[in-house]
Amino acid sequence: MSDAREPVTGIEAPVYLQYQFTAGRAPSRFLSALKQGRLTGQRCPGCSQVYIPPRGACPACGIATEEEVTLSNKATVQSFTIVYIPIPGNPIKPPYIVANLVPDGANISFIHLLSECVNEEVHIGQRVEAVWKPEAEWDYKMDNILYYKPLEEPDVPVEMIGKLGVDGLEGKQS
Amino acid sequence: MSVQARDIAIVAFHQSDCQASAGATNEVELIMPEIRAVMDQVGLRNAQDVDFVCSGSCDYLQGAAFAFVAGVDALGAVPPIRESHVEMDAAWALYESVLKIRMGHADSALIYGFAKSSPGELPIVLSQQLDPYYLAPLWVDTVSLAALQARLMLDAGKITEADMAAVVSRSRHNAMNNPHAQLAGEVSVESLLAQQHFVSPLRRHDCCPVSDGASAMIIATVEQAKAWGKPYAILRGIDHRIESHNLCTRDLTESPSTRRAAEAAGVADGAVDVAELYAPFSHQEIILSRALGLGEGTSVNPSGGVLAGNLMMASGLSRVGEVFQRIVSGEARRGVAHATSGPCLQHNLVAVVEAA
Amino acid sequence: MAQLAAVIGTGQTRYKTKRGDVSIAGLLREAAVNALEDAGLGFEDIDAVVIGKAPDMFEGVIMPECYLADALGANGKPMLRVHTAGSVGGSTALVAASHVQSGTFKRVLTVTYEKQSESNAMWALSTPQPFAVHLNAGAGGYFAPIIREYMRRSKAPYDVGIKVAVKDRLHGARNPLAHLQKPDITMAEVEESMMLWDPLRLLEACPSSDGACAMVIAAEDAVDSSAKPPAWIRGGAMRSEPTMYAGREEVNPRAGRDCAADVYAQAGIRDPRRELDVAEIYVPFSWYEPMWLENLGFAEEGQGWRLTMEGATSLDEQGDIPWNPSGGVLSSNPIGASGMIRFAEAARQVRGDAGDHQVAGAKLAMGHAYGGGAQFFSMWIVGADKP
Amino acid sequence: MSPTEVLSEAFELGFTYTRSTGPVVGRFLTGLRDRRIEGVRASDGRVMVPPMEYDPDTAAALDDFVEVGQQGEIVSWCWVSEPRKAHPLQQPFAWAMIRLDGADVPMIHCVSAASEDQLATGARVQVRWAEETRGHIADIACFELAEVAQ
Repeated sequence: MSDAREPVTGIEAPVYLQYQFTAGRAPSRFLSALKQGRLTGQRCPGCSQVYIPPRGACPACGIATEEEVTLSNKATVQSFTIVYIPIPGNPIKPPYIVANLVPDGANISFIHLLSECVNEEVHIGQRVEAVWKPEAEWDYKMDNILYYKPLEEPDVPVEMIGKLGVDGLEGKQS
Repeated sequence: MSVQARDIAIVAFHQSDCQASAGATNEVELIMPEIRAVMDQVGLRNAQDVDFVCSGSCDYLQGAAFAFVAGVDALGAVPPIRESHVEMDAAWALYESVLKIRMGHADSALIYGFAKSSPGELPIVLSQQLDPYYLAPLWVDTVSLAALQARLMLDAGKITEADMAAVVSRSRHNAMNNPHAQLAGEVSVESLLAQQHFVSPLRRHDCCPVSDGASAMIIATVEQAKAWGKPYAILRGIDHRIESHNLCTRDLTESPSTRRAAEAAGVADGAVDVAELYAPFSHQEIILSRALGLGEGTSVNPSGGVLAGNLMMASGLSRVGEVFQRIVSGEARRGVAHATSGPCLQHNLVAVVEAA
Repeated sequence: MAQLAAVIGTGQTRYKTKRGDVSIAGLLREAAVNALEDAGLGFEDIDAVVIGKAPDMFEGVIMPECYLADALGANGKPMLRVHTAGSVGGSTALVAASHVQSGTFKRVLTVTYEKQSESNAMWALSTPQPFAVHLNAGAGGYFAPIIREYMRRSKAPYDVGIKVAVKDRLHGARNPLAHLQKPDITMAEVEESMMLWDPLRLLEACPSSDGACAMVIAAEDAVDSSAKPPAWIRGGAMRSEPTMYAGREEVNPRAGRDCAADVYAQAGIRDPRRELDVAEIYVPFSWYEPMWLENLGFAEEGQGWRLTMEGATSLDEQGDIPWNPSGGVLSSNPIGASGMIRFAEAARQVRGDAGDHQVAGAKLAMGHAYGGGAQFFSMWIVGADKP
Repeated sequence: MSPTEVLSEAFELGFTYTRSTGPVVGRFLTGLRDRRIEGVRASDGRVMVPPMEYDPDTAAALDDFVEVGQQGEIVSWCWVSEPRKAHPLQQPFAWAMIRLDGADVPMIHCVSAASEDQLATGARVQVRWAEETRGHIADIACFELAEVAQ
């Protein structure tokens, strides 16, 4: 648009809107527990499956969830990707691993970073453990857990992923 | 158009309270109680027991993409269900569901709408539905546009400020019998007129409040409704029409699209006992009443209408639900419901509901 | 019961990274006018307009039907806006069809679009929210782990995705509207392209495009305006399931299987590979071809990749069931329109209207779209023969 | 449900969109940059400012441009006593429908005035150009009451 004789063919349209976000009841309980250093899920009264992060409903049954369950810091890699591109607004440097992780005691995976690992050695069924920030830095945030790191434990057979109790492979199934 | 091939029954309806802020309640938590309520009215388990589900919501109201995807978590959609969504008021989700039943792909449908409008500055958020080159960059808010429309009405002698206040007074009065209303009470026209202007010529009470909440409805073929054995009303006709996006080419003192939708829906085919009109601003109720040809015999907005509480994306569906409830309760035999979308009544839907 | 309906006109824009020469309305208009001309109709002949697109945040225009009414000649008519995530192009076509199949209208115009160059797709698909972890590295980051699980289960060779990427780009080179024009693409070029979300490389992912796609759908007694034969709608189905639930089968989602079973039953199809002549399937990431071959019943579970590697889905290898002869989503991806492009391309095939990417003698074709976390599905079957 | 803290946080949803205008909108904005106002003639002959790309009645593409005046008459208006942050003016102001001389269809823009009682339907207003025009609707900074009564 510097040349005044060139016709206008475009405009910039800054659309910036301000919102006050309030977390729902179930997410608020989840975040409050995280601030205390606990990872929690909610158990569906219908199908008994444990959800993380809890959203207040069992998506399969469509009924409200209420019962809070404390989950393990240990988890299993359900699957993962090695990401080579930066996330907008995130300081993590590529390549990094984003994994679908099922914490022991839960029946569903959530996404988090995997670190302190050799990227080429990460695999489905691998055991990992949460690495928390120092307690003084805990906030109402999932990134109180900085990342997960590999554990020296036997792999979980694929058919068992998502079915471990809170005590892991050694404990009873949920 | 009127419903010729398959008559459609409205079987259940419920809406949440209109709250100035739903606070710590997310979409799923807003929707679930309403869906539970309509399921219980019919005696159904969850969305598995209907043939089709359709919802209405708008991502920008709460500022998150894919709000409706979270809504699916409230349905019990395992095994998978037939489901669709309109980024419009759920009255249009009702319309889509009616077509599905008419074409024989469903005998029943669950419809719901929901929004948390309180997290943002709603009149400013909605300015971004205007022309993206000429108006949206100026951030012309929806209250101001309605005020321009009201001034046109006043200048043309089609209404007085007292007429507007009378609409508000009746809304607040009627809302005293509506447990879900946000604003209710006895207020005189004189006391309303004594209030200062907000965006002149509008006063604050001429504008609907911002409300959070949800509503849900179940419709079915008449055969299915009979099989369920619950009271139902007949959705006799439903139609909707849109107008130009250029507000200045429209005659804002009339609502030709409402008139057209009303003709197609068959509003004039019988007496109208009750009308629930989606008029977010007081003067718009007068425009709509005229466009629908309503007279003395019609009780307009017995719920208080949206001036008493406006569940964005659900208020249109709620208007249909309000008429349904008055018909099954025996209060009315025949009613008209109206929904609107866009600035200054740009897009209007009209439904005719009758006693079975 | 459902009235017969047929596609009597399709129209598309040229797909590009940025259509800097048109407004948003102008983009839709181009597709709409093309579809109307193809149908031998004008805006005045249309009874209702149905539009669809992905989230409003892509263009920052809220409920855009309000602004688009004039451009689509909708004033005084019903106008509806559908939004079902990435499947929206397909579900919009089905909603438009229901306007006719319900016996309510004679001729409906439907248009879907995305003008992705107005913003950034990665941003618009996962806008930041408080208290959330922002690890969403775009759609590829979401689907890559699911692809990895498919690779583990099926023991497919590593280069199946590369083969799909090449095949669909060679198809796209036959389609003058396709965004990516790569007639000389090779397996080596795809393999050497930058790894984005391991195991997905740059050339195994869809581009980000501006574009619009439109169709005119007409009732049985209104199909004669077009010079071309109608594409009869033989079946249409949608399915949704939650994004996440315990035990969800993410590689081979039940919603997709159920949706396919429904649409095949309507069209009387028992063996899709043999009975269908061509399919336009939503494959935004290369590996989704073998995955959907299985999900849609073209191959046994774990065997889909064999069809791909044998060339069964390739026009250039004279495959028996060409998939995405238009080049597919891997060649053009205006998200909100991508599903409808699949549906419209299926119609073009059975109308004998697909130019250099025509499958000879195609009589029965499938259009497919999916969205969200592969949880929303819409499909249709169109045929040259009246049902 | 056990009592929980209400977790609330402000956030901004924003993007600077890059819009291509197409020929009609582009021509109008080019005119604004040059401090000219162009409308378009609709199928029924009415002159519309800003120009619509497509006729509201016939859906025809429009391209018969007409330059119009920089003064006009207020057709409707409202007084914003408490401007919102997003509004173009932060002092109390009016939004108005303004029919420019030579146009038939009004346009919506803001009007700067000292107080509400200075404004009336039918009042004459004129464009106040932005100090720097760049090809944007805000090149018209606002309208203000016309200096010379007609």
